[in-house]
Amino acid sequence: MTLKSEPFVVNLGPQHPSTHGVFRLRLTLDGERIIDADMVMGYLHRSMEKLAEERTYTQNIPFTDRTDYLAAMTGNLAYVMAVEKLMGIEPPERALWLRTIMSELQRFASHCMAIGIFANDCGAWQTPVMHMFRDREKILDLFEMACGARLTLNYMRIGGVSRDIPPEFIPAARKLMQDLPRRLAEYESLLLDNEIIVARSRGIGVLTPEEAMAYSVSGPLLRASGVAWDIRTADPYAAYDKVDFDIAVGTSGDVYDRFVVRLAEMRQSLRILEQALDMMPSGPIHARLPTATAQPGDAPVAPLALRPPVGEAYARIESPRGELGFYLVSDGGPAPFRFHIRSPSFINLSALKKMTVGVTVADAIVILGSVDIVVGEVDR
Amino acid sequence: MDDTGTVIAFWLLAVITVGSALMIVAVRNLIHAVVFMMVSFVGIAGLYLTLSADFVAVTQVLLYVGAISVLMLFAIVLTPGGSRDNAETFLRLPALALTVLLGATLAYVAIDTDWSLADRGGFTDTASAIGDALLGKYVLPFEIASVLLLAAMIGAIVLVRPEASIEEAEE
Amino acid sequence: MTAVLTGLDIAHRIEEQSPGAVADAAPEAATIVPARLGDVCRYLRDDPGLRFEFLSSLTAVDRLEYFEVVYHLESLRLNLITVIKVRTFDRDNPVAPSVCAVWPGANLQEREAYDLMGIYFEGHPDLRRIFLWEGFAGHPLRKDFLNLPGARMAGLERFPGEPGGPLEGRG
Amino acid sequence: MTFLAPWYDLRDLGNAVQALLDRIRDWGAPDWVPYAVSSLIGAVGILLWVVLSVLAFIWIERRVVALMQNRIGPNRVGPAGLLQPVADALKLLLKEPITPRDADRILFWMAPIVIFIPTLVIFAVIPFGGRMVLADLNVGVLFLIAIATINTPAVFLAGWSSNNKYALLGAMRTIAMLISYEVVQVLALLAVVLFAGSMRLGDIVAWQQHYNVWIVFLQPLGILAYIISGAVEINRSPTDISEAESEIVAGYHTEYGGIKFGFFYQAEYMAGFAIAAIITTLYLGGYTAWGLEKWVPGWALFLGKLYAVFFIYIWSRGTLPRLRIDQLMSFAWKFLLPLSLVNVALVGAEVLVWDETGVSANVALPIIGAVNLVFCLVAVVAWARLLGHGAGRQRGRRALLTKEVGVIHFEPAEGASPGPAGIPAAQALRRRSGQA
Repeated sequence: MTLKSEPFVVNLGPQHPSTHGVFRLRLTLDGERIIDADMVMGYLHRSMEKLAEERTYTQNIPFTDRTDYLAAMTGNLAYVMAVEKLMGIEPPERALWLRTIMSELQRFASHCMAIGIFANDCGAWQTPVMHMFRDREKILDLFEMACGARLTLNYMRIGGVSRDIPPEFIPAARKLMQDLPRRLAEYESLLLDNEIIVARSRGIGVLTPEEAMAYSVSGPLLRASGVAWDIRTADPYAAYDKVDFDIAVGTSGDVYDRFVVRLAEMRQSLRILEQALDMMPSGPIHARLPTATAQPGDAPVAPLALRPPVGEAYARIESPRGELGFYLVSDGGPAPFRFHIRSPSFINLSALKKMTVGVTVADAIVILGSVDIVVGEVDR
Repeated sequence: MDDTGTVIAFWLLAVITVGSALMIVAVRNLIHAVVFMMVSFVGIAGLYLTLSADFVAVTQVLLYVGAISVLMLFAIVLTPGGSRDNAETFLRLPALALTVLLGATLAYVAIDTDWSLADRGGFTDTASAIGDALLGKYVLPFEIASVLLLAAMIGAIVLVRPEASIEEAEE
Repeated sequence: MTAVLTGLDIAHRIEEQSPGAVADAAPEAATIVPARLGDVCRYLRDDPGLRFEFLSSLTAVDRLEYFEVVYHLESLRLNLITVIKVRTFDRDNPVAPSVCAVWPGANLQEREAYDLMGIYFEGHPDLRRIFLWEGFAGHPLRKDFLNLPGARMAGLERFPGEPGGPLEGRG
Repeated sequence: MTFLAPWYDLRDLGNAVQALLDRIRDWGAPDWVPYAVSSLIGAVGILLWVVLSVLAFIWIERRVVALMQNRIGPNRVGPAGLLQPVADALKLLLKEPITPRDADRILFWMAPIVIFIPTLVIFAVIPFGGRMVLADLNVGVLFLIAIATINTPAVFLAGWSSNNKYALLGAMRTIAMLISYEVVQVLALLAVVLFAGSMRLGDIVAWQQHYNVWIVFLQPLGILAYIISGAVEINRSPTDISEAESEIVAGYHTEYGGIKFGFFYQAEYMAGFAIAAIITTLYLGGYTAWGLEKWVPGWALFLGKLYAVFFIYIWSRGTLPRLRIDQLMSFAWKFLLPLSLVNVALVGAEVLVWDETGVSANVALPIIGAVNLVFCLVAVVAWARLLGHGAGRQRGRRALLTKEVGVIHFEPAEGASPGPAGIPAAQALRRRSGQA
């Protein structure tokens, strides 16, 4: 004789404290144990891919801020790289370095959020989040200095960046580089060695490397499963081939390792930033773009817009959440014929069901926190 | 029943206890029935207090309100399938007969007994007296009861263990 | 540095392994015959010289005359990247084979393509709409979704939920 | 007993009340009048104190936690935000009382009250000062436990009557937890009762005063167990799983708003004060402090200790993450319960030996204290090791750093088991459902 209780469906979300936005997880529970998990999304679907088909290539850059709004820089970067690939534009050296610096600052800021919110999901009542916000805030200050915005940055441009950094940027960044390693050490000792966090996250949501690859999981999740894969090293873009850094890899593929990998990546980001601040050359920040001319018979949309040649391009970068790719198809017109975002948040969720079935509700929340989704990017 | 306060308290508690006991069988919702049962238990605890049995009263609240009714709530919520109602049953008539019989017996006993009042004395500390009695004079029944409860507990655990782990244990 | 296997390279390899599987080869991608997609994908995944275990991106493109499903494959172990495509010409009822059995990560992406582009993936375990609700009229990423100024094809007259549109009042 | 202290001797507010009662008696009022008046004064006094303390501590907690979190905390309403709790209370009072359509209306309304009353009643037996106790029952300790158990069905009623799944989950969690930790609580208190030889709280404080020792020094394990189970009872992190915000929104009071929520909120703080008051009385010498009570009002000492104990809970809330329910349950049943049982047996033996040999307290108590301290340390460490929580094993890992792309470094963590860890039945269940 076994005790069997009635299955019990619980909706986590769309309005729920820890679904990181308007994501909904429909769990079928047997007691506290999850026997089925179904993801319901689309609450933040803005049909960006359709909208982008009606706008010029340059007008589409702000959309990429609003997918992963916690890492707008990397969103911008992946998109402009795709357009550059389509058109064969080489940005100047200084622009590449600026892109590297901004991407790494963004990665640090985004991981701050990821780790803080993850600790919150573990039940730490706001304290880690507030501490992480302190550092993120400093980085946002740097962004504000560079481009005037803090969240939706719209900084990258096709062929370069929108503007050069002001002279006070480098000293401010250097000062921050001096503070952050100490903070990181503090976070590592407070969070990674925390008995309760270890108990809550170790051995939970394990993905083997084979599973991780099969489920197309990327970014810190893939690396936590032990696959040393980082597009910055594997397929260097911007100025990553000129800096020295390591890929942080976990060994057991559990929630705890994802957390460990993110913290280690923050250290590597600091390493890259220090080198980049030293090595940044002077020079132009924007490549000359081919002059566009209006074609007779076109719709009256931005006559001087860029018109990439017919073709298609896929550019991918390592965003804080994983492989962020833009697939653009051009028919030679001023707007993309097809604009597809390979968003890591969305695709990382593929493995969520695999990870959550069989664990308890509390674990599911922690696992969802470790995937680190941004609903703007999931739903696009 | 010497002073008016106690008399008032007695009647109040008696009404509460008996009234909620009636409601237990009257209400349709099982959870409500358990709630009334808790009220009834608290009433009984109050009755004990009027009898200067403070230890028993507190234990009544602790065990019956805090533990047994919670157990019943648990059982009701965890039982799948079965309707949660205090439904009608075909045993109504036999139950009625049995109740009448029981009531008659109790009434007979109550009327027949020679209720001589014992000398009440002052309000004494009953806890230590009960403790002495349980671990002194009545230690054997006390221990037998503990063994019985232990056996019941182990039996319950064995019953709800999934078969797989029993098979493993046997292997 | 990632080695890019162009469509011609990969078409050559596939043709060696399973002749007749490649419908068309262009520098950017090799187009596979839909019926052979499962075999080809399994070969690409399992071949020790390719090991495309990672389906980076799956999406669909409305090329006006036909629909194209685009698969970006990565080999993490060997650091390779390639693109294959499948075409389907039926505008009313486009069907493509599902690759969920080969790469479980295709599950959500195929649902997305089904939702927004209306391509039915045969063999998908759970093909439902993902971002839009069940019952939404049309598939918005198709070029004929709405008759907008400058649109490339004739489509719906109004938005699905608008007065006069399909699904009036349900949007 | 003779009460020679004048009414203005504020070291014990009981003096003033006594003077008033004497005056009433002198006027020739019947016996029940002073009785009723003293009860009224006590009840109103306790209620006032509790409400004011809760209001104050809402502000203190928010400011303290804000300090821990690099924030300022409430600072807009009134000087330094002091009136924030008042504003919040007013807001709760003025909000529309919403009852969910499918809720069980009567129970839904009853639950906040049923939760509120027992927590308030607990203060009746707490001695705030030598004669500042509303009802010094001779089964005081048992009364505390009995009243605290009423919480359990009340929480269940709140969760069940809301007809909300989060609420029901929260209620089930609460019950499972409260039942488990009540056992630990009882055992911890039992050890104290064994020392003092009485269940009357006044006697226990008097015992500590007489021997000039706080029971905390004799019972380090007891206070540890009690503080932890107290945290469970009042839903403070790391044991706040019954209203785990990130999991089940607000647990059993998810559906409550307005003043009904206010009742829960207030009751939660009051329960916190009650736990702190019990710890203060039983372990920290209550209103005494090694003779200091002659100079400082006893009730001030008591409140000072109470607030200090309550601060521990504020502190833990600001710093600790939450445990999972099965971890908490196994902590209660596998860790605290065996240790508490052994602890009770040890204390029993000590008291018996002390009684039999008749050694003077000056010799016996230091020995007992030392033995129990050593036992506490050894038992906690050894038992934790035995259960597999060694010092080295739980140390955090660090990431591996590499430059080679595409290489796989994977070694599953030892003892990795998703889900309810270490419960064989649960593992077997998982295996079975995996086969099915």
